[in-house]
Amino acid sequence: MLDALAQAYDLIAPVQGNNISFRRVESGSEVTLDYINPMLSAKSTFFPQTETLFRFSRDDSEEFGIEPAREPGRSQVIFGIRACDARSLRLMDMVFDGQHKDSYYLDRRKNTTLMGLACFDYLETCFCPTFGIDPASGEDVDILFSDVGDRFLVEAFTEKGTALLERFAEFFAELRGDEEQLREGRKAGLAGMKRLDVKGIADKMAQLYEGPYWDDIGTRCLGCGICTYLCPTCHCFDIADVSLDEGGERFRCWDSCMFPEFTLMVSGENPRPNQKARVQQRFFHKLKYFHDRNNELACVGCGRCVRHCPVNIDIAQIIDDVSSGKAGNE
Amino acid sequence: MKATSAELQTRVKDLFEDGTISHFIGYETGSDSLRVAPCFLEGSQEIGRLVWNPVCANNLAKYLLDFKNVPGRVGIMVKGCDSRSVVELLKENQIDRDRVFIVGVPCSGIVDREKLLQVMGISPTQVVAVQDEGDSFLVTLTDGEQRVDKEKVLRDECLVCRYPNPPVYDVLTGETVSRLPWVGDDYSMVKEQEALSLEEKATYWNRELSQCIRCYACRNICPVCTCSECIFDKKAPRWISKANDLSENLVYHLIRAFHVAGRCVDCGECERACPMNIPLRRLNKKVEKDMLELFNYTAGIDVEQQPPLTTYRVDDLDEFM
Amino acid sequence: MATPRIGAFICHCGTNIGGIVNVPEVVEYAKGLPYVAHAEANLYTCSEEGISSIKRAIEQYDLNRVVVASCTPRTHQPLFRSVCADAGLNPYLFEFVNIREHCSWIHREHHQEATEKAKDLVKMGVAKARWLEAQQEFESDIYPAGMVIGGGIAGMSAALNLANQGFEVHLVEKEPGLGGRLLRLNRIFTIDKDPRELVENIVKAVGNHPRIRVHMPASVKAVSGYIGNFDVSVDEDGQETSFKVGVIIVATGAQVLKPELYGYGESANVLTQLDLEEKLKDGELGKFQNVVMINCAGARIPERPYCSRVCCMTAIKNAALMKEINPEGKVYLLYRDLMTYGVEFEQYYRDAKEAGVRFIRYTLDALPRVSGTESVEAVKVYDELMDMEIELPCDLLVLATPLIPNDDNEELSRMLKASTGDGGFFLEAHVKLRPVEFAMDGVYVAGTCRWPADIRESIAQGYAAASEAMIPLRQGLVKVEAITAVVDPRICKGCGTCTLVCPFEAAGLKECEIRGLEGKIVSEVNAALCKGCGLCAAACPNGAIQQRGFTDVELMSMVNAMSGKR
Amino acid sequence: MQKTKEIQTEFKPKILAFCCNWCAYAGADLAGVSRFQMPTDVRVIRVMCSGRVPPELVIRALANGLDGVMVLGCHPGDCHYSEGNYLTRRRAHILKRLLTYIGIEPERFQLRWVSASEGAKFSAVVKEVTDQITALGPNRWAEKR
Repeated sequence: MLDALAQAYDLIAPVQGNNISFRRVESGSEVTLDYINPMLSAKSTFFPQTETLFRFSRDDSEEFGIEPAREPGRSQVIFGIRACDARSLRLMDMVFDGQHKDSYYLDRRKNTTLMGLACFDYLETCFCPTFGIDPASGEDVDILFSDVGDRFLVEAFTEKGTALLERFAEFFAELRGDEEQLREGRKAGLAGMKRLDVKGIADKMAQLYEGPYWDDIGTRCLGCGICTYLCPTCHCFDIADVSLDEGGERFRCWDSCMFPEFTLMVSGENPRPNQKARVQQRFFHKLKYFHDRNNELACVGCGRCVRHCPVNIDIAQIIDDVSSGKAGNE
Repeated sequence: MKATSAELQTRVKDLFEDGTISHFIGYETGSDSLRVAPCFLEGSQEIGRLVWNPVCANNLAKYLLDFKNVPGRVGIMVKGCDSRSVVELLKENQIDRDRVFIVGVPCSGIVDREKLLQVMGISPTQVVAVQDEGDSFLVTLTDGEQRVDKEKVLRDECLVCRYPNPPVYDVLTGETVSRLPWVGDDYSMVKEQEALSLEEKATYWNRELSQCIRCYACRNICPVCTCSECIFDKKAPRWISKANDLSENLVYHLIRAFHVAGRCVDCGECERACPMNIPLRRLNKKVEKDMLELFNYTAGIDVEQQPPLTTYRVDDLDEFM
Repeated sequence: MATPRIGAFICHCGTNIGGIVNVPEVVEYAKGLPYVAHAEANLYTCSEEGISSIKRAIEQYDLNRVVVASCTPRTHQPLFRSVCADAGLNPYLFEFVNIREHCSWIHREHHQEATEKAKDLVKMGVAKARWLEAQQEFESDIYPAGMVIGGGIAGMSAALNLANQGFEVHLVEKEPGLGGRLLRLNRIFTIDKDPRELVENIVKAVGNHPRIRVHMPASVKAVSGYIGNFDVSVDEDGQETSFKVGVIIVATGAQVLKPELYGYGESANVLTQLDLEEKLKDGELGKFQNVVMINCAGARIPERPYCSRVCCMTAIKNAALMKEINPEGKVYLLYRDLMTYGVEFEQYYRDAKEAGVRFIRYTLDALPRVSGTESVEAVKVYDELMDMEIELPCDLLVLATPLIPNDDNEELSRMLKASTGDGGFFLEAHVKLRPVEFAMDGVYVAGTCRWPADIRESIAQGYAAASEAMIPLRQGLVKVEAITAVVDPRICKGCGTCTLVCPFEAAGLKECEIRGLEGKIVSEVNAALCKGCGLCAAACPNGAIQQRGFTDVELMSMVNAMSGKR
Repeated sequence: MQKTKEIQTEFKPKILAFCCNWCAYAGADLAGVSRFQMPTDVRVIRVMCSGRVPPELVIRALANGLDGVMVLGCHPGDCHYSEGNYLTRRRAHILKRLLTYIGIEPERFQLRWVSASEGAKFSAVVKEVTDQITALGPNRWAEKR
């Protein structure tokens, strides 16, 4: 089926490289299913790390000719996306589909069908239930595949999904009826998954703006971009030009609030002068500012930042400290 | 007898109490038993947080820069490799020897988290503790104990570590370690790379470096990357485009490798930090090897030794006619 | 920084450039380049007309950068810089592009390609010019005194010359007396005079000179500072004295090689030419029936490849003398090649032949061989002309051995940052253009410490060095081209790399005094010591130290321009 | 395909040469004065000493797509600043090996000694290096985007 998909669409699926991450594949054979969650989220499918916005040309009279650099929106399918990453897209929509419409992101979003893969197992760093995500559910996808042992239970949740299933009907067999309970059975594997208390955390954060809690974290943080670049909900970008004699292009690329230059001004002034200020900003954005604006927390509990932070800064731990009030008492 | 957390705690407690140090940089248990987090103490009250065990991977040396201006002396615990990066920091006047108090811990190898989980086929949550038992680790699990050969689960750089004992320290906790039994040819990896054809080399690095997401973790965690403003962050001149493509990634990694040339002590932190598992040591070790072969220089041994690229010999090799 | 308004002046240089490069095309191209406010062609940009045209354009188009594309900065940069200055533009806002030596002259058959290359070069020059900054030249006073190291003939000549021009001179001689090696000689060649006549007058003149202070026996212990302001301390007969000078002349001389050849040092009848002269001078030498002299003993061989220049004449002089002492005796002079350049030298050689000295040529692949029990009794040599080995009876063997550098040259070289060349002789800044100066400003060289020289040359070099040294002393003030290094203390991390690579100890770590950075340890450059090589700028890990006129931005903008990036 | 074909037929490399003011640049001037004819593919940037050229800039130049970078300095022992070219030589050893190690043809970066009196050698070096790099073809680094 994946082969057929790869024919009809741009198929993006988990591939084993140095680590497992979502990539464009030509055939099903490239795809691996041996993962709990890929290293890189599917975010870059919609919001590439580097994306040309438009190209410009220059003739001797220094006149600019501008041409948009939008590749024809061929429809694509993401296979194997997990519930957390799927949810993260909903959060990203709030940014790119807010009062400013980002056509680059939205076109891809429109042209993409999400084929989810239900989780029946989890990593020690997973805590998506914290945000009301059911890892085995298809809430935020068009189609959900659930591995119920000897077969997949495949469900469509949107018209897009239904349409696609119909188009590839040949690959699917009738239900035998026991799939539901098989799935329920497998869900047992999810028992004991971390579920943190985030009730009213935004307000609790507000109390923590000042205070020593962030000091150690700030010192510990190296200011690298791992957390932000791996985070499926981080969406900051920078815009720059490539200028050549004959013309050039304007591109945007991921940026990170962990980097000093992120807020560096031409004057040399930097409103977030130290790593503490930057680290604090990141958690306030996720657990307060984003919530203030969108009434959602900008985290889906995928645990990537926890797993890969080289100095073990652990957002789950922080949420816990904040909720339990531990953070305040320091 | 290997140093234990308990020993370390008493030692550091004394240092606080006899007023030797005002701060201490060490490790505390992290999110699970296979992780530690850097921990900063300002007194002996929370001494209990300190741990020393075979998962203490982080090179803490760089944190000394954050404590440059605190009143009093800063204590820090260093393994062999960490201590070597302290030597480099001293060489470049980044820290003041009299303002730091170095607690050396001889180290006979650090656990590679992923290797251990792989080899034992377990999840981190099952691990209670890891103990150093000479050539093997004793892993205490929620359901019993298991022994595992170090050679199978050590971090790569530990497998070729020639400096298990800190070259500089004020006190040593635990007995010095004699030559590590498993240490083989430091440069086998490099030689194998050198043996490839130019085409193969290009293919190899293009594949690896095209995966770089330029999170700069390798730079930021590097104990010898001490520039207050890195050239990659400069606006004028722009040494590197913010656009992430193979071409720019090559520039980044080449310049990075060159900047740590003769300074890298192979603590392996860059590789540990890299989320994309790019074999950065393969680059660093190449430069290290050339420095040794061309200029007979090894970094991080002797504070008095002049960095190889700041000096010369009239009779240096000359292949440029 | 005001928005750059660059003027580009493309020179035809008659047909030198215009005959190959399509200059009008280059001008048109230049007009399209970023920040170029004006571009024009000149028949000769360096002519009166071209120069006034530049001045006019600066005025008319309100230019704040000037790029001239013509010949080489090595000859014309000073001119165009002063043109800018005259027009009220800081001379360092000028950039030179070489489209003659580096383009039209070397691509005569390829007009189109040469034109394209000229465009590239102009584009690169313009790209750099956009970043140029106004610079102030560093000026420092000159302390009106000099030190001469070495009281030999060269040193004394230099000292007298300086003193007679009215400057205080400290003359440092390591022996207890002045005069140097000259006093050990018997006679001076070609004029056949006793050197003492010559030397004693000079020594007297030096000794009695009110402005010359002689330190001896003394040796220089330490030198710090830079041109115009050297602080010197010398150990004078066990005590330390220190003084200040503005210039330093090195005239420490050389020594004669004592070879381990032809039984020298083993048999009593083997001498060097210098030994011979001393014996002759002291009249300790009897008559000899058979004297053999061997030239190039230990010279012009792989480990000592140079010609010592004075030995041939010395040998001829002494050969003739031996013949004179004992006309019946035989004198053989074995040589490889004879250095008897010039009129009177050649005549001197002929006279010796007339007098009956036998000259026999030998070659490096068939060196003479000595034989004998206690002393050397015979010398075997292969005679090219007779194509056979002949044996010469010998009761005195004299070796002409080369002058070799003094053992303390290296130490002195470190102290003065004055380079030494192959074999340890001192090395001047430029073999032709600056023959008696070191690259290190304010330090000069004369006499045999530089290279084997005879008395006449040594005296001439002494005078030359003195008059070179006089230039800054007279000006009373020295200017340093503003291409020196400068540190940005904001981003300097005080790692000291620059201090390690600087050959002139111009960079040093200091506590910063700038507001906001007080107490931060950063590098600081002493512009007077900085020679503007830029080593520090290349070695600095994060560009905290930059070389004026060759900054990272300027160099990279040229590289980018060449790559078609803007 | 079309592209590569046209490259094979009419590839003219772009080669950058950093020349030290005292030796190599003077040597280049002399070559000009002596009218030694040479390929047109080299562009010279004047620096005061070969030791001023940061390896970073060589890397940048190659990444920009220049087909070759030369650093030309005084012969060892002749440095106007007495030590500069010795430091350059050490850096060059490391850089050249590093570039080769990641698969970049070593010929693309060259350090050569040219004295002020070696106009003939300058043109010989220009010819030689131009030939070598023309033979290599275009610098593929530029295409890695």
